[in-house]
Amino acid sequence: MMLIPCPHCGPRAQSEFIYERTVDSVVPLDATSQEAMAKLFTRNNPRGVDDEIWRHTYGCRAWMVLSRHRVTNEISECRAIGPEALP
Amino acid sequence: MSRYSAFSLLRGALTGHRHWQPAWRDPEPKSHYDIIIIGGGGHGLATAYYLAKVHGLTNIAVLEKGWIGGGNTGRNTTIVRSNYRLEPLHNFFEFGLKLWHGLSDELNYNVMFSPRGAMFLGHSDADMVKLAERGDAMRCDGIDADLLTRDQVAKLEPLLDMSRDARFPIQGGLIQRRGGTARHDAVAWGYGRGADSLGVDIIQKCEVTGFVRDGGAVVGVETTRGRIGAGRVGICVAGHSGHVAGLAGLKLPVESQTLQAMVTEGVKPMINSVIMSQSLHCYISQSDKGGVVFGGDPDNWPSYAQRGHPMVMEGAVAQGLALVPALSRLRMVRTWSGVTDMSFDGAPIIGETPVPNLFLNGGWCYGGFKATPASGWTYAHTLATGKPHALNAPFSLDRFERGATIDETGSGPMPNSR
Amino acid sequence: MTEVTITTLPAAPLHVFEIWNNAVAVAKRFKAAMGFALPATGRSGGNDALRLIRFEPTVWLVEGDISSLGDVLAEDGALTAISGGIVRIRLSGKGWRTLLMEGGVFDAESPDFAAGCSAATIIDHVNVRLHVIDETTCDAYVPLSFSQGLLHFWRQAAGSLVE
Amino acid sequence: MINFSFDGKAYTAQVGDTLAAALLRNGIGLVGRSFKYHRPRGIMTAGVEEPNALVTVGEGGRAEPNTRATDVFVYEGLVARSQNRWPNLSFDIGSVLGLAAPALSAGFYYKTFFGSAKKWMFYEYFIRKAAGLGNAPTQADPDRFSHRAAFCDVLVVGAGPAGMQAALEAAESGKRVILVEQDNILGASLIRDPQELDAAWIEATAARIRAAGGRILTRTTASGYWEHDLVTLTQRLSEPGQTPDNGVAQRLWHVRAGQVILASGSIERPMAFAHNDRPGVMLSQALRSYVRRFGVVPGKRVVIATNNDDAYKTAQAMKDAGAQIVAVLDARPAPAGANSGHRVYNNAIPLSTKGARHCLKNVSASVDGQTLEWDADLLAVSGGFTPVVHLHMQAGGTLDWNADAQAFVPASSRQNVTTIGGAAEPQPIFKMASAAKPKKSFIDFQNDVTLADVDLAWAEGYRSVEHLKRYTTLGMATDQGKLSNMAALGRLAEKQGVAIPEAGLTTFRPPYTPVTMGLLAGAGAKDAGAHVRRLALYDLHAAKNPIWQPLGYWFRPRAYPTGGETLAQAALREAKAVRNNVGITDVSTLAKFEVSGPDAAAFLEIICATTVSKLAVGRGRYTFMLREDGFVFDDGTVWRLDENRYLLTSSTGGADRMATHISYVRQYLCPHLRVSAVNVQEHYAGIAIAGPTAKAVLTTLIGEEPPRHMSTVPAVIAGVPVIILAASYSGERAFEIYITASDAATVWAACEAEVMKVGGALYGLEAMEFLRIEKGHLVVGGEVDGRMTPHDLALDKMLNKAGGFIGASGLARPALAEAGRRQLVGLEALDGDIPEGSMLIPSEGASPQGHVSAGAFRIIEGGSVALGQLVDGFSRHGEILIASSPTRGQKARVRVVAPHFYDPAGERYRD
Repeated sequence: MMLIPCPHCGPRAQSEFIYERTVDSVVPLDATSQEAMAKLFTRNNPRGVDDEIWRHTYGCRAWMVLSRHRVTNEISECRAIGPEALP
Repeated sequence: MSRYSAFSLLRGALTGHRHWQPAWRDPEPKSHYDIIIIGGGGHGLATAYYLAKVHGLTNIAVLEKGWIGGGNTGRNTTIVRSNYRLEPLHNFFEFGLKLWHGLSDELNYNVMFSPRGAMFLGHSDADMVKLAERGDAMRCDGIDADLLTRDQVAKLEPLLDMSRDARFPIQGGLIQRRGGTARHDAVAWGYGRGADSLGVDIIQKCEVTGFVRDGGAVVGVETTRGRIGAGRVGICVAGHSGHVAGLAGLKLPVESQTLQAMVTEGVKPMINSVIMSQSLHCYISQSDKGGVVFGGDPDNWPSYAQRGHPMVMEGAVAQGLALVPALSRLRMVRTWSGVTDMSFDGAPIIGETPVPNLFLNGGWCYGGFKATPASGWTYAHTLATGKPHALNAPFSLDRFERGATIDETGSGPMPNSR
Repeated sequence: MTEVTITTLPAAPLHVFEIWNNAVAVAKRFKAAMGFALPATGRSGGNDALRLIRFEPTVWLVEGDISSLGDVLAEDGALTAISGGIVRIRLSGKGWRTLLMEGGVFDAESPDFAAGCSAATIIDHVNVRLHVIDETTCDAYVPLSFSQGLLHFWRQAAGSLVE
Repeated sequence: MINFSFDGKAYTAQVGDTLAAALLRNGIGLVGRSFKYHRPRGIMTAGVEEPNALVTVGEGGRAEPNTRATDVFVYEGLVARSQNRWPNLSFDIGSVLGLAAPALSAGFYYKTFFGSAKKWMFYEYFIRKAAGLGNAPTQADPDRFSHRAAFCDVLVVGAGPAGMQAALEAAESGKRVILVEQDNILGASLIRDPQELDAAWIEATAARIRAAGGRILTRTTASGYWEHDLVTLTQRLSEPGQTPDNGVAQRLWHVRAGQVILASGSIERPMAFAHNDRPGVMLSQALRSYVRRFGVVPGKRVVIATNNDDAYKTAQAMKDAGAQIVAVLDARPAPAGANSGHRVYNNAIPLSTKGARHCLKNVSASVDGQTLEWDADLLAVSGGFTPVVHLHMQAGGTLDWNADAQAFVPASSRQNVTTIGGAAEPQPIFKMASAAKPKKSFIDFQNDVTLADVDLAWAEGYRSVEHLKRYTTLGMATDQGKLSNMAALGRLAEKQGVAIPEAGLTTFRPPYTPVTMGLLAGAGAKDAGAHVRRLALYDLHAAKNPIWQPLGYWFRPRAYPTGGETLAQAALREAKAVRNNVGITDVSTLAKFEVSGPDAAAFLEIICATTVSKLAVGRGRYTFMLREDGFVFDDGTVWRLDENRYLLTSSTGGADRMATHISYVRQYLCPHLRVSAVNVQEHYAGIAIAGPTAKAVLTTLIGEEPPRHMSTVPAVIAGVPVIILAASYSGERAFEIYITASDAATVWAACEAEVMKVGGALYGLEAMEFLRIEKGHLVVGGEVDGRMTPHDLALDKMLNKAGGFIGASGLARPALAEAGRRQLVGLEALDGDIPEGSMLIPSEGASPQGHVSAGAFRIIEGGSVALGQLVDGFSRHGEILIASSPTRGQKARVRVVAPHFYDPAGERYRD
């Protein structure tokens, strides 16, 4: 169980979070069918660092992007996503 | 190859077991093979075996980066069944199940396939309709499936909690009596020994580090033991498909996730069949050594760590204990995790890739073990002929972009997708 | 250190106060109108008549009279009633911190989690929002449908907190 | 004095005894039988690594099989039984397997028992019976298990001198400290060797740690080291089989530590020689523990075999206790042991033992190449020390080879963990020559794996350490290889002709010691970790004693039978009430989202595949949502409550998924939109009133004309403000009333009274199914199964022509437009009832072309109808098929028709 550095709540247990998908698999609203399917159905799936979208579902409910190493689970960065929030 | 039999064992007993030969050779790689299979798991070894046995091709190498059977072949819950709802899936797995039934004799290696029955429990009328639907789909295609009443379930598994006020009360089940379990390591070893005896080179500690290309086509592989030429190359490394395909510049519809499983200390027989559930996500069986083998859902995020989230396992155990309360005082003695290729419709991928001469077998999600014979058979056909076998034709790599996904659970591109 | 009493508080108005735009301007208007600042994430602010607890980056849980908040938000956010879906459970006694560690993953024993702090977490599979009143009182906001299950869990756990 | 029993015989123990100590105290040397050959076994260790002395402790649902006698403290009334023997421990029929041992070599089962799978199952039946150890309980566990989280700056594992000192320093420097010890007292090696630091130091140090705010947990084992310095601890609050004080038998701690200090010591190694498994052969440090800690001297004439200095402490302890030290066999050359005062033989390697009646009688050894023998009743061995590196390795660490100690020691780690004490610096030993007789030289005692088995595996090509382990079952017993792994590695390295570190290493995985399944499950064992979700109106329904139906975690009334009605009778009566008069039902569980803001409509047109922005204030419409791959994944209604405020409803089963979807689109894809989308599923309870007289009933309730079909108004019922949506799932004129859940009971009571006044009825989910199937309305999880496109469901005409919604691009994939897709159809029975879930086949024996997704009775006219999916179904109306359910022995002939059996023009819900 990882410790995820939520940009809003600080480090929290992974059990409070849900993985959504990788950043490169986000389908933009204006993508063509081919682009969209390439996004949706292929992955880099590296044995290394990837940018992943997680949600602090059972905490502050915010979305964030984690740069995480898929073998060591080292989280090198966690950025906030979403509408601008008051500090 | 010395044949195994009760007689040969007796001979061993009298002579101090000095006559046994290695189950497979330890050859140096040749400079060129007709077909190279990357990955010495059950699937890769079975593919090599059938290439030699069925297609008469023997200039074949299986390249394994570690030791054979050391990946997901040796990290699963050994369940064998073909009880899928969708036709392409149940037809494929049923073909495999038929092979399982003769496998020990075929290989002269006891893989301990034990058709003790694979049972899904239903916990509501809605569950029972879903189970009947699955069973009906199977039966109409000639595959065995029987609905069990509550009493029949209780008789088969006396330790199930049959109380009406259980959180997930048991209303009945769907059993595939020809399903069961097998000894996972033996499957890799048996196929390995069989393939070796037919002339296949099994090369362990040989990691593929790149592909040799001529124009676009693959004509060989770079390995930690040098360059090896090949007519065709078949990737067969589920869990790491993305990585190996990436060496050829391919991006796959696959995300690697961790699947955990565990076993308890051995006890005298208490679980007779393979217990699964329509509403809960755990599966329970008991090994011949007496350990109760336990599995659940994969950890639902990408990982190559081969280590899971303890609470995922705790959740699976909670579900199992809700079904079989008598497991409470047993002790978990060992856990393991595999890295699984989670494909984006839950079904495997076997077939050509956009790269000439390069073929792919992967995307097994958490159901690859039971597929071993069928996977090997159809992949061998594909590699030998360059064309898919009728049974693996639906499992092509391009089905995702075409929209021809085979989505057993109807859950879409990812387990949590919307 | 392990005594805790668990009581369900009566239903009261609860609203979601969400800002989608111009957060700084809204915060300024809020301070001017209410006399206290919009609390930061993980904190509460206000008084017995009106309390805002921030659990999310752009969302505050409002307890009390919202009549003047519409003007504060203007076109920059919205208020939505949610009281029906939430049960307020009060944990009293020195043992509330220990109780919250049962089936939990959040550090409720941290001395930093003190009066005026808030946190959302998961306890025994239920999403729970916590607000510390004082050293002997913590309020939990629990989804209505799960509240009976969680109450049962807490009452059972409260009887065996000793280490 | 404490009373306990073993195999039905009463004994007494001293306070503080482990069961092993108590058994030895009572002169019991034979405690168990091995797994494979049923060889007689005694007590070999004094700790968790015990491979032999396994017993079942406790009774009924509390019985714990395979409990190490060395890891249970005797309590009053403890009941222990030996295992894996029949008819009894000293005369075990199973031990004849030992005679067959030559044939039962490593992996023998892979080479025989051929024939059909059924034939294997015949053999397997006997193998399974012979295998296993203890018996599992057959009753439910009466006790509870707790899970608890903890956070600390420093977690110290092991309360020996090093661990206690580390914990003390951390605690007194102001850190949050947790110190755990698997024993029930602190001190670890200090208990065995008290001269080094005394009991007073242990007590004083513990007091200082506690005074500085540190937490000390005894009987607690750090069993798993996970990501980011999360360590799981298993704490015994009661002993195996013991009734716990406050209902909780064990506690599982999830500890997140800033730093972890491992002071977990080392485990002594046995030696490999023939018949090294005989009762009476014991590890040297274990023997010292029994003598020093428990005051038990389990032999009078002891031989000690060692390759290190530590065993001399045991010799001294035995001598102090009055036993005779027959010989110290020291593998090292002279002058090792020269000044010990004992009879020391240098260059001495044990060869074999002899015994009688399960007791040790004689020890032989090779001394300078000559075989010598001694009569002895106890043999203490010390083959060196294996540092406990399990947690370090679970944390992702690496190991160094310490050649002096012939042991792996912790090196680097990617987590914040350090190892101190004996686990980091094991005592030096002398590398011994290999055993002369591999056949009976056991290395995995419980699984009966000998050096000869390792040799055989090697000869047969099972040469990686993992192959070896799996082929021989070495290290797979309940001691998890704690005693055997190093011996096997040594043998393997010898075969390979390499040093041990080059021979490879198996992976260390949790748990360090086996963990009780009930403990892993925690409170979840009772409810599978799934709390029931209770309706706001639960009490009102429960009072009517309905049949409940699970739906996800919810339970909803399925029907309200009266006067002995069956489910089907009740549902038909309820459905008839709706068709002929009026019915009332609880629809609270539907997903609901309140969407506000200037961009609300634009936002909804991304989520929904239909238009939304064209709705006038006060109007609503049917809508559906697509996954990104273009398949329909949910449906519902959307209502414009106000200029900038909408209410979106969707299915109960998809509620959580939809909530995440809406949040993702809002926060990730559209952060710029001025919109607030709030999940109000539980805020609003929902009541539906449906039927030809529903409008009249509602008029009475709200005192004004109710809204027309697909319109909404705010209103007041029984003094409570409500929202009324005129929507129909049943096909009749119908209204959904949404109320703040805390006020729902008042409104329900008023509505129910009014419905009853006109002769209406409550209806449940079963009647709702009848009504919606007859009407041809879809259900998510039924017709909408995640594999159907809008076209397949005949919804394509409603798609937003402007596009821009999620799923539009997925829909454009070529295979989704090809012939041969399954399409929604209606089915009318020509004979019998249509089984739900049955397959649609053109003729007997044909492969299915579709299936029945939902079946029902025609409510007024009678007869069976259904909805289904059929290959190219739109163009096959009029065809006759068979709906076949072989698993239930049911079938019906059906005609393919349009999926609208009732009021296809939709006249009944218009005024």
